[in-house]
Amino acid sequence: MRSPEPFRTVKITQVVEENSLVKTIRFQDDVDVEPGQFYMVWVPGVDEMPMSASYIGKEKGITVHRIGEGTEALHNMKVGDIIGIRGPYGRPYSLEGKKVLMVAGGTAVASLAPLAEKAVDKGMDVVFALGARDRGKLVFQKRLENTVELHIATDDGSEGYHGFVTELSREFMKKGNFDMIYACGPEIMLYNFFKTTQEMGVRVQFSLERYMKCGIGLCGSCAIGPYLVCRDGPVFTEKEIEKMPEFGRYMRDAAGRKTGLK
Amino acid sequence: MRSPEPFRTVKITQVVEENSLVKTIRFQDDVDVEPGQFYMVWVPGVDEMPMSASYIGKEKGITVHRIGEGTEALHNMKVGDIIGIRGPYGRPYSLEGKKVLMVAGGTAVASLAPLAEKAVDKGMDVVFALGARDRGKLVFQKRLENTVELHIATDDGSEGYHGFVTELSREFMKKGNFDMIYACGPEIMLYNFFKTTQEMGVRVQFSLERYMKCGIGLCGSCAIGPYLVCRDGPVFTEKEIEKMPEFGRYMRDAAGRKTGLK
Amino acid sequence: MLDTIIAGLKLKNPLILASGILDEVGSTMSEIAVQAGALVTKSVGKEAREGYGNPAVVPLEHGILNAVGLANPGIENYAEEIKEAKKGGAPVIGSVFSSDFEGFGYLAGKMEEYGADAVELNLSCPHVKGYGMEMGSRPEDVKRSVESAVSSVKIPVFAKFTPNTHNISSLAMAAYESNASGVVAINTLKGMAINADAGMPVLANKVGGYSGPAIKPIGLRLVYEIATMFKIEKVKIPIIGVGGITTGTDAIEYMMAGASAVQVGSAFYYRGKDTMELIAGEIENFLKESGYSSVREVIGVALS
Amino acid sequence: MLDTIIAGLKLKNPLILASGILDEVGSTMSEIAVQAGALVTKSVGKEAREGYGNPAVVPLEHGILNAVGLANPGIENYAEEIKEAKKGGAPVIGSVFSSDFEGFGYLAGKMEEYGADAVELNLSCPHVKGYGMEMGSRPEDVKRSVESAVSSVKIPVFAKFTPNTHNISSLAMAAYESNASGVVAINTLKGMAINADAGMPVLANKVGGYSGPAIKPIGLRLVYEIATMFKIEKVKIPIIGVGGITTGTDAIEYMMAGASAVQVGSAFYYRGKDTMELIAGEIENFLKESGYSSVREVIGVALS
Ligand SMILES: Cc1cc2nc3c(=O)[nH]c(=O)nc-3n(C[C@H](O)[C@H](O)[C@H](O)COP(=O)(O)OP(=O)(O)OC[C@H]3O[C@@H](n4cnc5c(N)ncnc54)[C@H](O)[C@@H]3O)c2cc1C
Ligand SMILES: Cc1cc2nc3c(=O)[nH]c(=O)nc-3n(C[C@H](O)[C@H](O)[C@H](O)COP(=O)(O)OP(=O)(O)OC[C@H]3O[C@@H](n4cnc5c(N)ncnc54)[C@H](O)[C@@H]3O)c2cc1C
Ligand SMILES: Cc1cc2nc3c(=O)[nH]c(=O)nc-3n(C[C@H](O)[C@H](O)[C@H](O)COP(=O)(O)O)c2cc1C
Ligand SMILES: Cc1cc2nc3c(=O)[nH]c(=O)nc-3n(C[C@H](O)[C@H](O)[C@H](O)COP(=O)(O)O)c2cc1C
Ligand code: FES
Ligand code: FES
Repeated sequence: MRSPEPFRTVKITQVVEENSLVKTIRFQDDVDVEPGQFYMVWVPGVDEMPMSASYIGKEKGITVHRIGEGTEALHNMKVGDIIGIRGPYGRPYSLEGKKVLMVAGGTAVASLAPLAEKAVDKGMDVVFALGARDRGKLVFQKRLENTVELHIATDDGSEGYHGFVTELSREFMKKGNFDMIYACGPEIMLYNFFKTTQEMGVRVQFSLERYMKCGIGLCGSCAIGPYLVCRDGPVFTEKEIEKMPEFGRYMRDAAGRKTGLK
Repeated sequence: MRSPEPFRTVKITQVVEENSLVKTIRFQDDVDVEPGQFYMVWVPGVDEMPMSASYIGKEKGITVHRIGEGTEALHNMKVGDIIGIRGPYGRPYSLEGKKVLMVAGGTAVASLAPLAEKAVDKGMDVVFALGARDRGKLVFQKRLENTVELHIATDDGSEGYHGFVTELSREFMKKGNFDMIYACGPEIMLYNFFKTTQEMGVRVQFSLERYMKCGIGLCGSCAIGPYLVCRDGPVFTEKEIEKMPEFGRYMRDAAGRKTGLK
Repeated sequence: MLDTIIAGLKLKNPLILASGILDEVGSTMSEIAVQAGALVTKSVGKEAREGYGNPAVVPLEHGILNAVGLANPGIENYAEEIKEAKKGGAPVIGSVFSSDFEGFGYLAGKMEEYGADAVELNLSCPHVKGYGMEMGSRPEDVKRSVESAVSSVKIPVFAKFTPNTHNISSLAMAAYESNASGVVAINTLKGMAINADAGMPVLANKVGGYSGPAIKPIGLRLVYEIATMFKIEKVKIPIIGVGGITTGTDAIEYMMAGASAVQVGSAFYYRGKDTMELIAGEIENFLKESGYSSVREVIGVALS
Repeated sequence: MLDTIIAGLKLKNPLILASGILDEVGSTMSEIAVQAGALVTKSVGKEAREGYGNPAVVPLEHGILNAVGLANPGIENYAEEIKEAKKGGAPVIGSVFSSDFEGFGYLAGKMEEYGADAVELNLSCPHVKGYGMEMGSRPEDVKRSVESAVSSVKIPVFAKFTPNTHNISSLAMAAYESNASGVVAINTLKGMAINADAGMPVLANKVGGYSGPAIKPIGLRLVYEIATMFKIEKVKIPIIGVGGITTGTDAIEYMMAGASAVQVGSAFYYRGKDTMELIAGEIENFLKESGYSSVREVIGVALS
């Protein structure tokens, strides 16, 4: 039986501005977290949201893209402020093989950065493709530069490869053989990239997002195909993704109605 | 914080008839029990009663003197029948010194027999005075004979010393120096014996009984002086017994009214 | 050994998925249907509702607190989910809620039309003002709600009660007298969590419904109370027990208290994906070890 | 930092021993008085009652179940216990129960005569037929009980409510309108335990009252509901919170929900002899760490 993991509050120990839209918030939380797992993060009186762990040492971190009211409230928090957390929840990435490719679009690098560090610690060969709209939107560039073989792609060409990070990744895949492709980013990007990886017959682990209420496998709002993102994911393999008719097509809103992807 | 110790049921594995009034009931219960501790024992549909653990190995035991409806129901149980138990509860005897005297009147030997065995295991010198009304009422004579220096006393002289076990014990105490006196039996016996031990200035640990409802320090029905028998006892030292104005005088019934000793 | 029949519905085991649990989407439900005796859908109303904001579900030390707020896509959008849910092979019970009595008839009719095998009336959602609680706590209201549904459909109608009441027996009697095919007890208890560091309630809606292991003794008592009354009054409709059932033993206890089948909800948090299969296995083991030959034999054995 | 005043009673901390806990005997209570802000006696009635047989108290996984059945020595035999209890130095609140309204006046009078500093009316014992539940769940009955007591004594009168109700706010309002000096919430929830192996209820009385950690979210919600209503109606009498308080944080949560003081009962099982001292220490730590200078500052901060 799973032991209860009750709600707890933590004090913010550090706030790092990654760029104009993204901040990393650090706090002490004495539990084991694996790359790919997420917290449910409560901003008292405002909202509770799923957030991937972007740092998994003793001082944990989440890296927050400002998009609406909840993430805005997180951006307004200061060192010493209190947030509520529960988790970590979800099935993490599983490191397999010797040579792997990691593909991150935008702030989604949050969940892949600690994975890259773990892979290097294990002596694996990591090629990391980090993409963003423009150079100002790149997150964790410095953190990754010193750790892995880092390649940058920007939509406007302001840094690195000019184009989508998935196109750049395709080039690498043509050249080298990867034992596993790890990817995280907007679903449209993942959807298109999935076609590529399927054509090339490679194994993948993609981290997906769905609207979450409970985070603990009860409410069903994060359902995708026969799976729950909070319980069976957020990381899924190609075999699982094949069983998701809605992947790349639609999500559900808080009422459970189908809506477009963001 | 104390972890919850929920109610559980066990199957009776053995029933031993010690004499016409006393039976020992054995069952498997995989918890640690110290000599002097007790279980709350449920006979489904009949009653729940405190019973000292008379065997504390893997196969636990209680030794039951038939006195009323509840104990009668226990006597009627067969191997394979189910009883409910919770506990062990209470503060056990604490083994101190090198040479000790144990004094048991009647079925009260239940809690002292495992203590004697433990003391011998620890290499202590144990003198054991076992008393009963007549030879037919002696319990655990065989069990103790092979373990400790056993002396018998019967009120009618049908075996061993003719007289009270406390008188016999007084003789031993005059002769030898004991580091600790352990005693259990009817309260009148303990009350009189306590006068002796106090006069002689020896340290004691007596196991007492009071009416119990909860066994877990909530209801207050087992109060004696400033103590609760279920929580602070059932084993008490001379310093504690001195603070009990009702010791040897009265008990309380289920309504909390004062009543005589049994 | 585990199969049973409730109001004509054939269940392969007495375990029914509780309303509001993993039933946002038909595909999730059909996965569970493979292991369960039957499924209840989330409570659906006339219009779509977003429900309350997050936090909407919070695990506490001894149970789960939720204020999902009857979030649902609206009955008009629900046909497909029923169809999908039925693919699992188990009977599907459509749960409905309404703020007026006639609504129950309308919604029940829709559920029947979509292919639901029975309807469950949620007379008890504690955290939506004007709905639930107020509606389901008076016998007259239970009567009118059940009558509305029963007169609109041919499939069995179950009435599900709130535990936030002092008169569950009268509610159950009212349901029986209005020709309900069975009663369901219990829904969540009204509860709340306050975070001391933040100095405020945790749920966005402040107050919510409390479920999970902590509430088992309360649900057991209410089922036992209804069953005792039904026995005395010679009422023969089944009771479906729900509240904190997490293990096979829990399920057996509810059945001994008088339930003919049970629903399982919060347990999915504690035991995961295969909750139903795990509980079913435990029930089977218990029956074998205790010498019962069918789960139906344990129904009501703890009643005096 | 921890001292407070409730209806004129000076408490050195906001922790009050709950009724029915370790209060069989005055000497046990005076031990606890050294650590507590005040003490409530067990509920005493006109005549002695043996209560129900054993099992009368059973620890469950998430709380405690009891059916002590209002066992008490009768008011005539209680003078000495009050005297003894008062030796500890803390105010002593005499709890009374009665099956008729006038009884509350008579019993309250006796308690005052014995030296009790206040009276608590147990309007809510769920497991004695004809008493408690039925008596305390209608506002009219609360009114008549409180009026009877208030008109008989000069000391403060507190009304303690059942949680087995859907209208706690009306009960609290009725108590206020009858000049109660404060309200107390909650008593135990009706519950039961069934043992599957034996196939029968565990408590001798079958049904009992459920207390301890499991019920905290329910008690918190009821206190919050009363406090919200009192705030709107500008009612100024204190609320005393009780139900599952085991740690300092629990106590703070109740006070943030609107309680001016709290009672502690089942916690003595989990934390032993020094429960009050441990909880008081935790409250003090919390206050210091969070920058409060008095425990009175946290009262009601979670109310909107
Ligand atoms: C497993 C997982 C991991 C995530 N990790 C991160 C991360 O590391 N960094 C990051 O910035 N974002 C992450 N997100 C997305 C993040 O949860 C949403 O951006 C955030 O909830 C938006 O809240 P808001 O109030 O600011 O925006 P809103 O204005 O409320 O919503 C904007 C959009 O955000 C999404 N969203 C809102 N609420 C939720 C919710 N409860 N669950 C899922 N999606 C929601 C919806 O698509 C919505 O349309 C993750 C999401 C999931 C499911
Ligand atoms: C810590 C402790 C350990 C005990 N160990 C043993 C033991 O090892 N062997 C043994 O035979 N007996 C033991 N007893 C005594 C035993 O609990 C009672 O003899 C038994 O409860 C009698 O129940 P009855 O229904 O047969 O008798 P009843 O007719 O109900 O009562 C007879 C007398 O037994 C006592 N008694 C009854 N119920 C209780 C109760 N709930 N708690 C305490 N006393 C009660 C009262 O003095 C009563 O007058 C112990 C008692 C205590 C407090
Ligand atoms: C997240 C959640 C949502 C729920 N939604 C509904 C609902 O829509 N309709 C309903 O009748 N009950 C609903 N319930 C109550 C459950 O069906 C069930 O009665 C209750 O949770 C007690 O069972 P459990 O302890 O097994 O969870 C919900 C419960 C939870 C935890
Ligand atoms: C063994 C026991 C006996 C109780 N007896 C009484 C009583 O006589 N009168 C009363 O008003 N409440 C009684 N209660 C209820 C408590 O006072 C309290 O309201 C309830 O237990 C909830 O608090 P807790 O969770 O801290 O125990 C009793 C509770 C227990 C556990
Ligand atoms: S978020 Fe509720 S099931 Fe996944
Ligand atoms: S038996 Fe209840 S306090 Fe000891």
